[in-house]
Amino acid sequence: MSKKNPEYDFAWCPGCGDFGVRRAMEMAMRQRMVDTELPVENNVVVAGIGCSGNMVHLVEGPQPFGFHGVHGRTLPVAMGIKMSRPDLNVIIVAGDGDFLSIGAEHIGPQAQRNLNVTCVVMDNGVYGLTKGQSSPTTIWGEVTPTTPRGKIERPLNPLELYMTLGVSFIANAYSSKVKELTGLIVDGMNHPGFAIVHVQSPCTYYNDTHEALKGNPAKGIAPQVWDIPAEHDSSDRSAAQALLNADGVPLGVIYRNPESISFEQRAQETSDGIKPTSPEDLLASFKV
Amino acid sequence: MSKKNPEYDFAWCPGCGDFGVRRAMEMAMRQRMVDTELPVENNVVVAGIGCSGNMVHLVEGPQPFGFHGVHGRTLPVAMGIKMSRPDLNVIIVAGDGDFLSIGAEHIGPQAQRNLNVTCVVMDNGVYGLTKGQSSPTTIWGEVTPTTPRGKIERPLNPLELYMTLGVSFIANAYSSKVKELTGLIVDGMNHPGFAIVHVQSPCTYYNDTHEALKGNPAKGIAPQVWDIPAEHDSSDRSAAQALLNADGVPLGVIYRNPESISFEQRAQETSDGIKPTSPEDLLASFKV
Amino acid sequence: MQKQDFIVRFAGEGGQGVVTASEALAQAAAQVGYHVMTFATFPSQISGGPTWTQSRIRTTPVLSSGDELDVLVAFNEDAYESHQPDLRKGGIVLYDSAEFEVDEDGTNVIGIPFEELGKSTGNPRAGNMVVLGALANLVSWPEEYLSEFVKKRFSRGRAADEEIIRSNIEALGLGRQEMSKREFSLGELAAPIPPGGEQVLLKGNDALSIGALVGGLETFVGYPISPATTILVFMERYLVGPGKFVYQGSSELESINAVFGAGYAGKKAMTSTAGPGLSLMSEAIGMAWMSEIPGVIVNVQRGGPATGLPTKTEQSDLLSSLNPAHGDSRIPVIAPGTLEECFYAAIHAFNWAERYQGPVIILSEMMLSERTQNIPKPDLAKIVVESRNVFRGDNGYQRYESSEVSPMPIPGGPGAYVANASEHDGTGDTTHLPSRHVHMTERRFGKLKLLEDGTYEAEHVGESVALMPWGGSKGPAREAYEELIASGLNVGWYYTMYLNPLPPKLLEELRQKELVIIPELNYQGQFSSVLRSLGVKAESITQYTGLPFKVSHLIEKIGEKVRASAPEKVTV
Amino acid sequence: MQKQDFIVRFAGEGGQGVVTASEALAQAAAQVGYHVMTFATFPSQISGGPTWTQSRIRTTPVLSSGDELDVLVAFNEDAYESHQPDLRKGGIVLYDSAEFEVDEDGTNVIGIPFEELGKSTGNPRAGNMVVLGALANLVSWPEEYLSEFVKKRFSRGRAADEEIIRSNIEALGLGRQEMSKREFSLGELAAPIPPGGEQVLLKGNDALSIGALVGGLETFVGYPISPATTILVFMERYLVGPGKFVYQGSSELESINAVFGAGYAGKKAMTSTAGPGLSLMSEAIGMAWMSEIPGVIVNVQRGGPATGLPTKTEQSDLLSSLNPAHGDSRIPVIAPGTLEECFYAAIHAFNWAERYQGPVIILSEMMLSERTQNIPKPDLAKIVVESRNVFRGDNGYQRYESSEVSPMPIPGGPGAYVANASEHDGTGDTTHLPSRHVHMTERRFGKLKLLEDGTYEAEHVGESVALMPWGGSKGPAREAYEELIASGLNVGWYYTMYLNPLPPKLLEELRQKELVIIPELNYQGQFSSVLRSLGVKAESITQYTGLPFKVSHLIEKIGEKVRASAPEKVTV
Ligand SMILES: Cc1ncc(C[n+]2csc(CCOP(=O)(O)OP(=O)(O)O)c2C)c(N)n1
Ligand SMILES: Cc1ncc(C[n+]2csc(CCOP(=O)(O)OP(=O)(O)O)c2C)c(N)n1
Ligand code: SF4
Ligand code: SF4
Ligand SMILES: [Mg+2]
Ligand SMILES: [Mg+2]
Repeated sequence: MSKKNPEYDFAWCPGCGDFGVRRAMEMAMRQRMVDTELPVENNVVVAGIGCSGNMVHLVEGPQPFGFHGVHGRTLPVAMGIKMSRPDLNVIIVAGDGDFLSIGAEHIGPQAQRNLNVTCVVMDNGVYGLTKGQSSPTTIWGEVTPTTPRGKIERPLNPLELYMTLGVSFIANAYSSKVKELTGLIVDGMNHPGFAIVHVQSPCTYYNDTHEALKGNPAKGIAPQVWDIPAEHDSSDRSAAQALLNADGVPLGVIYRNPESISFEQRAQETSDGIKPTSPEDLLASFKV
Repeated sequence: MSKKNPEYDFAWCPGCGDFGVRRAMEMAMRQRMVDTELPVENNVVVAGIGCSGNMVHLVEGPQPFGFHGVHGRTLPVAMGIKMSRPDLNVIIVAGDGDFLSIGAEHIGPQAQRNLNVTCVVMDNGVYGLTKGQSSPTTIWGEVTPTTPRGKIERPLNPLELYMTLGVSFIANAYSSKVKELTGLIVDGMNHPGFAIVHVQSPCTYYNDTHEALKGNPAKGIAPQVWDIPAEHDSSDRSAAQALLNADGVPLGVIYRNPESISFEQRAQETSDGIKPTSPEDLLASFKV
Repeated sequence: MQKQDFIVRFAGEGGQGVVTASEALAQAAAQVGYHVMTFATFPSQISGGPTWTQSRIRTTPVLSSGDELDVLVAFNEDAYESHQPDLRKGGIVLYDSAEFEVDEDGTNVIGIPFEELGKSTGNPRAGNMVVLGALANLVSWPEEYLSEFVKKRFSRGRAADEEIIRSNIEALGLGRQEMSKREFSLGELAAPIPPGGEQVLLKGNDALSIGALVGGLETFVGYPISPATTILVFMERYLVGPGKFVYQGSSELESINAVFGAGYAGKKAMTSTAGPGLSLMSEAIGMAWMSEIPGVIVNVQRGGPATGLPTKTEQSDLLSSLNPAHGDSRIPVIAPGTLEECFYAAIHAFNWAERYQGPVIILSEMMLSERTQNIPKPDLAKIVVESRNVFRGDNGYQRYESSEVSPMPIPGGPGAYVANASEHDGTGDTTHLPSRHVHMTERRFGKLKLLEDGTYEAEHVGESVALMPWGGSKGPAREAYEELIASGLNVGWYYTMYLNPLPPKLLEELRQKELVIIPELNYQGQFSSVLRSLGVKAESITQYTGLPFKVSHLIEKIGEKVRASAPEKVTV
Repeated sequence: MQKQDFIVRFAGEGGQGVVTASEALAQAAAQVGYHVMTFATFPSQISGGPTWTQSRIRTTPVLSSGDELDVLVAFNEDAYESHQPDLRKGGIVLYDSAEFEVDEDGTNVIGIPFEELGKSTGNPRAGNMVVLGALANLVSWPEEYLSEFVKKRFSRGRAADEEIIRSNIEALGLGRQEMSKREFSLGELAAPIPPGGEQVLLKGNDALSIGALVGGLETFVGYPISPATTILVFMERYLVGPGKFVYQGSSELESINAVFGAGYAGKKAMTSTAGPGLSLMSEAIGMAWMSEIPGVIVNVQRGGPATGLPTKTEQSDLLSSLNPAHGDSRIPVIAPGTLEECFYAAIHAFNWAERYQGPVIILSEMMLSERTQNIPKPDLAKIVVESRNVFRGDNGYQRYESSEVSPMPIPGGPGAYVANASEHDGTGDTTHLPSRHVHMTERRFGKLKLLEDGTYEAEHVGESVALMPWGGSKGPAREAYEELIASGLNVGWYYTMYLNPLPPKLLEELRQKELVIIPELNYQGQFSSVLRSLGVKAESITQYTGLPFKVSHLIEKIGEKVRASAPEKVTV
């Protein structure tokens, strides 16, 4: 919404991975408009606080609804939206700090309920917006303004965490592979349950991992990213686990529960057939 | 502290599992006094809010220090205590609601840092103190005051969560096996890192699982609990994982990282040899 | 003169039927047309622990649970010891003589083996009915008051009904008989003057919950906490059906953010909590104020601060409700003072939230939530429920642009915007322009003007000194006021449950007073300090015991303050 | 008369050296003995985005960053356009003529290709020095002011030093030369009157951080948030050594609870945050009040509410700092108004926290935290640091029993108790007895008496109308006050950084006034509303633009209020 908005006063740094994620989001939403024949206003983007979350203001073209609240609370907000209005398509965009540090408590409950939303987590291994402090995914030993003597905290492995918590759709992506990322976001949106697309989205200003991820043949740097082979059976938990144990950064769908039943469906099933008591009848039940 | 305290107005229900946990705690602290020759005041019990947390007032005999703050924040408080005063032995006592629901966000960070404290989690699969609502470990389909049509949320598997988050000592226990529990708490205290002793501590009032856990030959109910065999190599993560995948409730040490290095040791190592700048010198560095 | 008022306290251990007995007495009395109120305190432990409940029965509406007891029913020796001091002169203690022994001094202590006698009817649970029979005898109630109650209560269409009714009626007779042997009487309780309309007998949290349903509640997410849990449990049971969603959150942070997610998505949404939860919700309440999202937070106050006194009553969350979060905001607060007001407060809260598009706090309290009382059955046909002004125009709409509240776009419909808790422009994009911050701040505060429709009570408005209770202290204060007026004191009466914004005319009147006396259950005198900051010469009568005010205490303190403020008037 | 005051604004994009240029000018001026202050605003984006910094140079202490510019240095066209209005009459715009072109109207707009000229010295970073050379020429500074600065700054014991110094001095010369061609002058800036003692030149957050170290800080846990992050970063660097611990928390909830864990364990502990973090901390602050645990919270205010305006300044967190949580509590608040006070506030906060054994909030603000200023170097020998009264007796001690503050047991030592955030008895066991709640509530509030040693400023105390700013508005208000007094207005001056508890004598004096005028950067007039609730006739001058007050604006508004309040006096 911002390109033409002179009042809006934020912009990503040149080369920031979030640009690619934004393009993928735009394309995924367009794809969905075609697939579902629903207008773009049927999409709600719930954004975290961080460079990443600013995406909600930076989407160009057809404008979805947006929610840009406070740091770390995208999932509860998304739950309120989705469970009240199952007809909406709810997408979360958040950074590693927002989603995995201050907001970490909210992943487990939504995984256990299988909230039917799609999370696009932009992992740059750093707190970008607050200027480069360490995040849960910052690597061991890294020197940052808040770890001047090197980080002494084992980094979190988000994909393993998602697996353990029972997230029913888990994909891994890289911001520069926009087409693939688009596909994964669309898959996540189509999945009837809790979907996380975890994206390596480098912070070119504080933690530029582009070269490490892509590799640089000129410098003899091998790429970390590799495509998950088509044979991978994403419904097989142990195959998924094996991917996580492998070296490098596998890209694609890691795990998808083919029998996933969404939270809203369960909630509806349990109350189906129950005749609600009217307030009048409720009052009557307290009659003296 | 309470037996002789007429002002203190809480008591556990008859048969509550927490009685057994309390006895084990008392014995473990006594054991530690013998082992370390340190007075009981060297122990700090940081308690959650719940029936379980009331243990901090119910310990009989030599009195440790206690902290009974707000719901869900035992781990941050314990971090403040332990990292400020590594000489103290810090034990957390909390319920499944306190530790795994409202307090869930705090487990990962401490596991990643390897905070050197011992958590005794009293899991009764219910919110006891607030009268029987569902907790993260309440089983699927259970009817409680807040799940009148049956719980539709997959229960959390705490032991798997601890494994994934990298907790460096994980034991599983049952409140009625006081001697064994004592040993596990002592092991946890001796472990140089983040130790969790997860205890099945039934709520006889709202969710009495004693019979299911112990079994009842008269009724043909097989026990769920079984002792982890002595051969189990607790340093082997896959062996640990295999235990978790097995049926029933294995009791004993599930996983222990033999190379665990505590947070306080790491923190000290990184600052060792650094001469602190005096405030006088700091001021001087800003001299015009 | 006949007795107009009958106050009985039942005291014992959790599990001894203390609550059942007191509720049964109240219910029986209400059925024949008395006004009733019960008030209970619970221990924090789950089973056992000292418990007591008090029932008050009157021929006119009950305003407080009563200072002094006509009868103390002691289920054990502990209860006997600790509650004696609350007995009025001439009051009577009834105790279970099979449980413990005391010196029956022949005047006012009566031992009856309730439990044993009850069991002798063949019904192991009939002990309570022995007690009720004895109590009825003490105030010369006709037999049928209780026997009709028993018949109604136990006619549940089951095979055992008949036998249960028989044994309970037998037990009533045994109690009556035992008591009549003692030849004690408290004097005849005047016959009821049945209230005009239909009555319902319920707890404050029930009234509030039903009110919320009437107000149009659609989504509820809450986390258990005393004394608010029963609202969550109520909703889990009754908030079902198409378009409705209720769930137990994993914490207050989740609950409140989910509520505003729902509000944003077009729903009427609510959570319920107590102080510790309110504190955790503060950031999100600020978010809703800033991004202008409707939602209702019920804060059932208990003793504070921090974990505090979960089972005690207090009115100490006012300051933090008005101003829960950092930054400039002033959250609308409605604090019901009676059970009826609990019902209407919930409806008004939704109306307000929808009308000004922001968060509204209902400030209830333990003393209301846990007590049972008869109130006139609300006439739902007369209730006005407001709905959101939904934007139905075209895309490109600037939701936040106007300096007044404007139609709110709902996801799925036209007018996509970003609900933004950073400062923003018309469409919700973040901006830090000084002119925007000024405009938006004024827009947010300006909307409070829409909520100036609160009603208030005003009596003896010509007096220069006025009494103005708030919340649950209204009952005891009103009882005190009526006595003081009857005794000739010159003092005005003001009351509103709309604490923010205050009805402007009320505030104007209060500003004219030489003194406004605020009885409130907190240390700091929170409401009077708010009123002083608004230019009212207000002073508090404070109490911070965890218990409600006693009427006698208020009579004394109000009298003192009125006399000190205008001595010449009073000596006339 | 010579010029006494020189105000320059550098405006451009992040990354163009705007901040460096302005800091260099201030540093150079401070080195020769001027008083200086710089103030910057940043965009929220990380690289690029509009940025500006202002340097003010005076022969007497600088109280505000200055309303109107002598010179605007525009690094790009945007900056040129948007900052022109702040130029004073007769002020000058200097712009990079290689970057963009404007109509040089011959009077006050001067284009110099700074960057190109800088590069021509062989040093690609010397553009800033061209600017400084030009500025020096405008106010007739002796050449050596800047050349000595360059020599000092770049003598870092490296091989390249000599060449860097040479090229920078050459750049200074080029700037001077370019400017002298234009034959513009602002008049000669008076020679500095070097302040008596040694000076340090630092930012508010530096001053506060060093103060905390002096105050005895041992444990720090914080979560990044603008504009408080630099305190966390400072501590990560300097809070090292035996017995010290610093860490980045995973959230504000973790940070604040860890701080009180450390305080309980015997340490002086602190966290720093801004509004959103403060809101999240509210429950734990209530916990510390209730369980009586020392700890210091630094809240560097930014624009609110909610996520608000992270890079803007505001004074709107006062109400939520005084009363962050539910229940009855009143948290001690110290709000520094100058950089020097930032330093002392931190020390006093620890003294207070230890003395009354509870939480203390330091309420700083973006306008202080981010500005650079010279202040007298504090004499550490004169500072009193208080330590905890640690219990050293025997076991069986009842920490909470006394009605006054009593020695605090420390884990590992004698006197084991439970630090309890539920209501408790002497040893910290939970209890709900009314008498206990009364006693403990009075104990907790009674301890605030120990903090009534705050100092305050008072001038023209005989006036019936007084001006009393708080926090960072002190500077502009003082500048306005001095002008108003010089112009003959009758108005008193009061000021304290100890906002709660207020020094009792100050409060007494304020209560005597007909009007106390409070300039404050918030919408609600938060401090005046607090004062009114305390019985002071206070009124605010509010502003909520995200920017500090302009002195001229205050002069106008204060004058209006004073005249409106006592018209007869003024007309004399
Ligand atoms: C409650 C609260 N705490 C802290 C902040 C400050 N803050 C803003 S963004 C951010 C972290 C950003 O990191 P991440 O989520 O990884 O996003 P990125 O900028 O890297 O995309 C923080 C700590 C805040 N706005 N609110
Ligand atoms: C912030 C906050 N929210 C809610 C509560 C109410 N509360 C007290 S204990 C409890 C949960 C108890 O469950 P658990 O931790 O499993 O302990 P248990 O009683 O089962 O031992 C809750 C929700 C509270 N005290 N504080
Ligand atoms: S700081 Fe990093 S994450 Fe933020 S916009 Fe710049 S490159 Fe992207
Ligand atoms: S309610 Fe359950 S957990 Fe609580 S004391 Fe009773 S048995 Fe134990
Ligand atoms: Mg990040
Ligand atoms: Mg539990």
